[in-house]
Amino acid sequence: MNPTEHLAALQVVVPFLAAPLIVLLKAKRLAWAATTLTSLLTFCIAIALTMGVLDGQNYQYFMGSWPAPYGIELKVDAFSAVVLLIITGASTSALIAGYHSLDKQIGAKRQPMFFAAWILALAGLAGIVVSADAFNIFVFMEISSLASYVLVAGGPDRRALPAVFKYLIFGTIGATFYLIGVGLIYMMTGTLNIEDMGVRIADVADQSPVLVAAGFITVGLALKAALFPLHIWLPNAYTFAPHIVTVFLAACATKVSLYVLFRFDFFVFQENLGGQQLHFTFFFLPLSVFAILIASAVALFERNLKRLLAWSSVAQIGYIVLGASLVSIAGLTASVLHVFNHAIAKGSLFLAVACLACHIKRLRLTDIAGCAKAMPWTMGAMVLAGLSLIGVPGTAGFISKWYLISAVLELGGATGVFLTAVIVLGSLMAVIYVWRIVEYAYFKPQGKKPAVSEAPFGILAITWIVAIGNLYFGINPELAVTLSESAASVLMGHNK
Amino acid sequence: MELLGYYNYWVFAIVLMVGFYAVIVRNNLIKKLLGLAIFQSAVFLMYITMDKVEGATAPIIQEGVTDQIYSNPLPQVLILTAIVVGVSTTALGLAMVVRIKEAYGSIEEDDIIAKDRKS
Amino acid sequence: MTIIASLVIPFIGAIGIALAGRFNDNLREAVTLITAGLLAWTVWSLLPEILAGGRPAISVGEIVPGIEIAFKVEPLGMLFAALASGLWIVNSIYSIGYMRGNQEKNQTRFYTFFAIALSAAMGIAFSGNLFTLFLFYEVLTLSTYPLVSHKGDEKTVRSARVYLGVLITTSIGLFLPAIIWTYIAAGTGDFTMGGILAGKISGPEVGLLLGLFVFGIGKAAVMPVHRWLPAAMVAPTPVSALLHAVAVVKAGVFSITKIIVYVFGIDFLASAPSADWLMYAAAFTIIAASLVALKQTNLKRLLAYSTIAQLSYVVMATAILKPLAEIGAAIHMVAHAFGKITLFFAAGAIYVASKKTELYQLRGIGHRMPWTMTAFTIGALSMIGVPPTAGFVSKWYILAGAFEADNYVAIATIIGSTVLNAAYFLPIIYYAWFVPEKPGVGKDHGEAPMMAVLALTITATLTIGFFLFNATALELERQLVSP
Amino acid sequence: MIIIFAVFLLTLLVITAIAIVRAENLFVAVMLMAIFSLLMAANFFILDAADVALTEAAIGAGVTTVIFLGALSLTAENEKKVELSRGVAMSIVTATTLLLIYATFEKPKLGDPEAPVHQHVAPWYLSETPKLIDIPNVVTAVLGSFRAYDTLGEVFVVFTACIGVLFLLSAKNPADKQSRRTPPESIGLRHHLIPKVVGRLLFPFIVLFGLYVQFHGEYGPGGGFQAGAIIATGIILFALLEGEKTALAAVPHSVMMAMVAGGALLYTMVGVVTMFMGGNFLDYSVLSSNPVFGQQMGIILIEAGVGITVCGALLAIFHAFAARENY
Repeated sequence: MNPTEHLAALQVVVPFLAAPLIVLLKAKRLAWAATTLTSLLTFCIAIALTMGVLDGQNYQYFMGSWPAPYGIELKVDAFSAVVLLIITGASTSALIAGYHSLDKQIGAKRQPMFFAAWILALAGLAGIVVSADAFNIFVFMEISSLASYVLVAGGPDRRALPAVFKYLIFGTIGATFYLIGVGLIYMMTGTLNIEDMGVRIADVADQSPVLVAAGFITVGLALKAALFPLHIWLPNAYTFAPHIVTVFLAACATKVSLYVLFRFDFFVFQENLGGQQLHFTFFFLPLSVFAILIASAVALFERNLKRLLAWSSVAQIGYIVLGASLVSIAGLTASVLHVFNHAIAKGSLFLAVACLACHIKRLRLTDIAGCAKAMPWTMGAMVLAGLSLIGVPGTAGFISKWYLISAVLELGGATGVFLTAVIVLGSLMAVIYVWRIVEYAYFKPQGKKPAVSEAPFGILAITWIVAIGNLYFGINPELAVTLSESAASVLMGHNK
Repeated sequence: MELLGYYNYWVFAIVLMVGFYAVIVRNNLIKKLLGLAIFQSAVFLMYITMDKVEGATAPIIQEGVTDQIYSNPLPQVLILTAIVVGVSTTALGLAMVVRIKEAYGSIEEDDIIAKDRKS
Repeated sequence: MTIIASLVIPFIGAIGIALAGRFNDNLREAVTLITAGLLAWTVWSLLPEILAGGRPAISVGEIVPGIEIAFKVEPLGMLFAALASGLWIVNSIYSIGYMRGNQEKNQTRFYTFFAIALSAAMGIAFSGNLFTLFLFYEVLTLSTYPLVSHKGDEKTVRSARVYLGVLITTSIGLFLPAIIWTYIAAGTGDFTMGGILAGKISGPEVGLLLGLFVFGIGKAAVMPVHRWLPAAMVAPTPVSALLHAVAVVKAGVFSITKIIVYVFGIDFLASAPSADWLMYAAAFTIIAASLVALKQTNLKRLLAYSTIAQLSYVVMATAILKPLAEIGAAIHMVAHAFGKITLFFAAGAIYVASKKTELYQLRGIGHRMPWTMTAFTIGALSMIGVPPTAGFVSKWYILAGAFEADNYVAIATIIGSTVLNAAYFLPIIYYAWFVPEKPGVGKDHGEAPMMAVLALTITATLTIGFFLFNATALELERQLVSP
Repeated sequence: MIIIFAVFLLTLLVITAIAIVRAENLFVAVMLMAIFSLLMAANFFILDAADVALTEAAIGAGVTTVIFLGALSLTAENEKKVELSRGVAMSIVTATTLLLIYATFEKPKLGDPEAPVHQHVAPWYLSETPKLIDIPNVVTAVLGSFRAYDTLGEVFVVFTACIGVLFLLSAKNPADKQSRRTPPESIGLRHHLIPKVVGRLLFPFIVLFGLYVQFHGEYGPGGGFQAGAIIATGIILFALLEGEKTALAAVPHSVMMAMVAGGALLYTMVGVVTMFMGGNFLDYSVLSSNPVFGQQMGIILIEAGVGITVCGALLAIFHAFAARENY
């Protein structure tokens, strides 16, 4: 058993082995330690996979040694490597940073179950990214969704429950739409393997069931990815979830649905259905523009800090979809790059919020007034992450903005200029709402609030590591860029 | 016979939309979960309609019998999995409804929103 | 190698100052002065090599294929770097006197961010391509924000918000798209002699791209985007000196000149009809800013509007697109720096000594503060362009360039603005020296602190000195035009 | 004849669905839901899906109704009459229905052998199973071996749901302070003579039938999911009759958790063992020298894992709901 062969399978099997064991552990600290260890192990596997992908090795793994269309196949390419890195990285950093914050928010007796749900969410997300079988993706989507409902429902605030109920309803409808779409395609092509589907769909391409299937899959996955009109569940879910859960979910949960959407659209639909690019662009471009403008506008007037950042996540998803809807190599590179950079920026922002929450109970903007003097390190990390979100040069956000604007300008003509204006307007609004936070923290008087001291060292160290990650990937984004470029060529490669 | 060919799919479409309607319009959380369950069972019906082959029996191969044609086993496997997914989602949903009832004292969506807005 | 050194020295200095600040103030002051001296020495050591025509260049790292952080020293950059590093020493001396005199709080933060701003200025001066220029431009904006909002009270925060708002909006909103458009159109962003856009874009696009650049660089304060400069007057005087004379504004105008010379290319712009509007925009800014300066009562706001006018001198001179005018533009940067820094030091000294800021309070102040007011007079004369001062030299070259291009609009603007300058500076000098003080107006006060007066006299002598020994600067700028 | 019967069942299905949505009283709605599931099971049986019919009956009709009733007992009986904006919803729903019906015309007709579904992957399963795995029930073969990874995912869905319900319902009940309504030893049904006697008679046979379904999976319709559900419903019947305390004495909480975790672990370990013995994950042919025997052994093991987890999970969920009053 030489582990490097089984890497793709181990990525999912390791958390699956850990989950039942963690449930049986009684001591809460032991459960946390086991979860963090497993998460770290999956992070190492993800790194190994990325290294393999970087030097050209393509991972193909047949479950149960049954050949492709008959058994289930796992496939890891550049795009999946990027998303895997974010999922496992976000989970590991959130777990390491978050013991005290979680311990405060979740009762001791319930923690083993909470951490088991966490590991299952991680396994579900990794399972989706690794799998190349349409129905298998549905099953793992269900595992990750159910687990994230449990994580969000762990929130101490009573309002977490209606929020998570709405999240469940929307998530289940999204997953079932996806199931209907896969069923219709299976009905017309007879296979469930995505590669095989792409080949066999050519001769039934323009029949109505396939078009309806494309519609169902796109709407279902857009709903799970909280793309603009279908994002209603996201703000409340992220606001009332425990702080550390928001760090994990904000960094990667919605991006996995986008990953599946792009794989389906660019592998199965793009090349076969006549004019699918036009449908794809005409459907997603306006939605992403609305997402960027309206979500950022709402974020401007938001009073609660976490909901403000949740709305900014909806806007950033708009950027990712905007990049992809250009249906060009440059556009796709920009969108995959932004998937990576946004995960880092948003992850560090929510980590900084978790640091704030160690001492400040309610996270309204008025509550964090003047806290910069007492918590200089936390606010320093938040400013750094905020700059990366805006896209100030030297940070990771800038690189993806740079690629996005060049991709849009390459489009040329009136739409190019209009889209540049939209992107620029979006980042200007980002400047305003990040500066609102900074101004409240640095310049507003402390007032009669109780004295606040700096966050504990553990969570602070992790926040700073991720914040510096923002800088590192701003100055030397070579890893992220090569991965996204090969991902874009793979996605577009299928599309002549 | 020609009409029956599509009848299954029409029933699927109607039951799917009845479930969807219940989820959107109904105010009571348990009724929403019932709607969701109907919504999911409709999908099961669509998959299983696919596997029927004219004059075939269930895909269980007896030793002696050779000239028998069988229905398609694959959709049945998928639906076995999907049923359990449906049950799991419903169970989790109901647990949430119980907790909401204890926290808010009501399981009507408008009462919950009103209570939140007041606090 | 010295390029990297010139970038790193102020940065290490900043860290040194921050650490020294913990122990005691004198150590911190010493570290500041040493860093400033060291920086000036390294930058000036580059001068002979550049004069001999050398163009040392170094590429630090490739961010993304096609875009890298690269540095290249060319005459314009050399001049700006020398100016900035030289004036930093003088400014540090002055700040020590001012800060001590005014008992300002958290001075360590002030000096640290000051050093970081200087390292950003060096980065801009030596930048080899558009991307590096933009990178350090943003660092300069962010590092000067804490300086502008130094006091931290409500009024300062609001105007600091305007300062940052205008600068970040213009840089991300206009400057970044312009840079990316250039990268796409020309395939590269490196500054090369004769410009990289020749033949790549034509027709109205040239004017549009130029507009994006000029209004994108908010620091050059061309009329519509000038609002941040008066708003930044809430900062303490050494910061205003930094803003106006040493780094920030100079970086803006320097970037515009560099982009016009090295990205567009003088003859390409001359051949493009759609680029003429720049000359008229600059001319309008000069006249309008001078008129507004006329009716100002606060001394520092008056100096702010006069800076806006003087900056547009440089922009207009570059827009004349004649070799002599280019030299005039570069020289004017230096002349204005010396003149304006002297005026600011004087305004600061008056504030420290007597807390007077309004013009009508300055009646008869010449007799009480002779050193300060003589320096103020020299500075004012340099602004107007009277012969013994540096201002005359640069205006002479700009006028020569304008005549060579027989651009009557430019000539008329220069003459008109000289009259306006005289109109708002001479009354101050007259009141200061020749009108007796009204009894019992302010408490009687002597000269400003010794350190401040020392800095004043240095810059005043520099203003006159530049009039006499400007051969090296001229030689440097002649290379700018003829390769 | 079958066709008329099929059409009749399908129309009945539509009527029940509409009745559920319109029912005022939630108890009536849940009962109608049980009928809906049974009708669905009957339809599946007509469409030659024996396994799925059994699962739908056991899980759909049995367990879902029990959980719904458990939840109903903790929340409200009737639905508040409120008129929401029906116009918008109605239009969306009708539009989507028309879209779906439009899409049906190009679909292959019911039972059409040339449909693409029957051309590509299915014939391979039907022809290869006798050779490779040699068990009559092809569905269990596909479920257990060809797509075993799916079923592993499925086991973990049940596992997550069970943890989720326990996590949610283990939170302290805020309304707990005022009254402890039911007396400590809940005595199950009050007028209990006849159901108790009949129950005690029925209970052993239910469990026996469950075990039969568990191990008969390879030869006829059956398998882990159905068996787990049947045994769980048996024990739930016992709990309803004898009262929750005795049921917990019979199957204590720790045993339930051990069953849930143990089943999932068993399944994953089978896969990991195959990895160690040289095959890919979940490749049973390496389990023993004769690959066909290895496959059969593998399928039996994972079906046992599935059965244990599903039974443990459903029991844990039921007890979580049942225990909620006097928590």
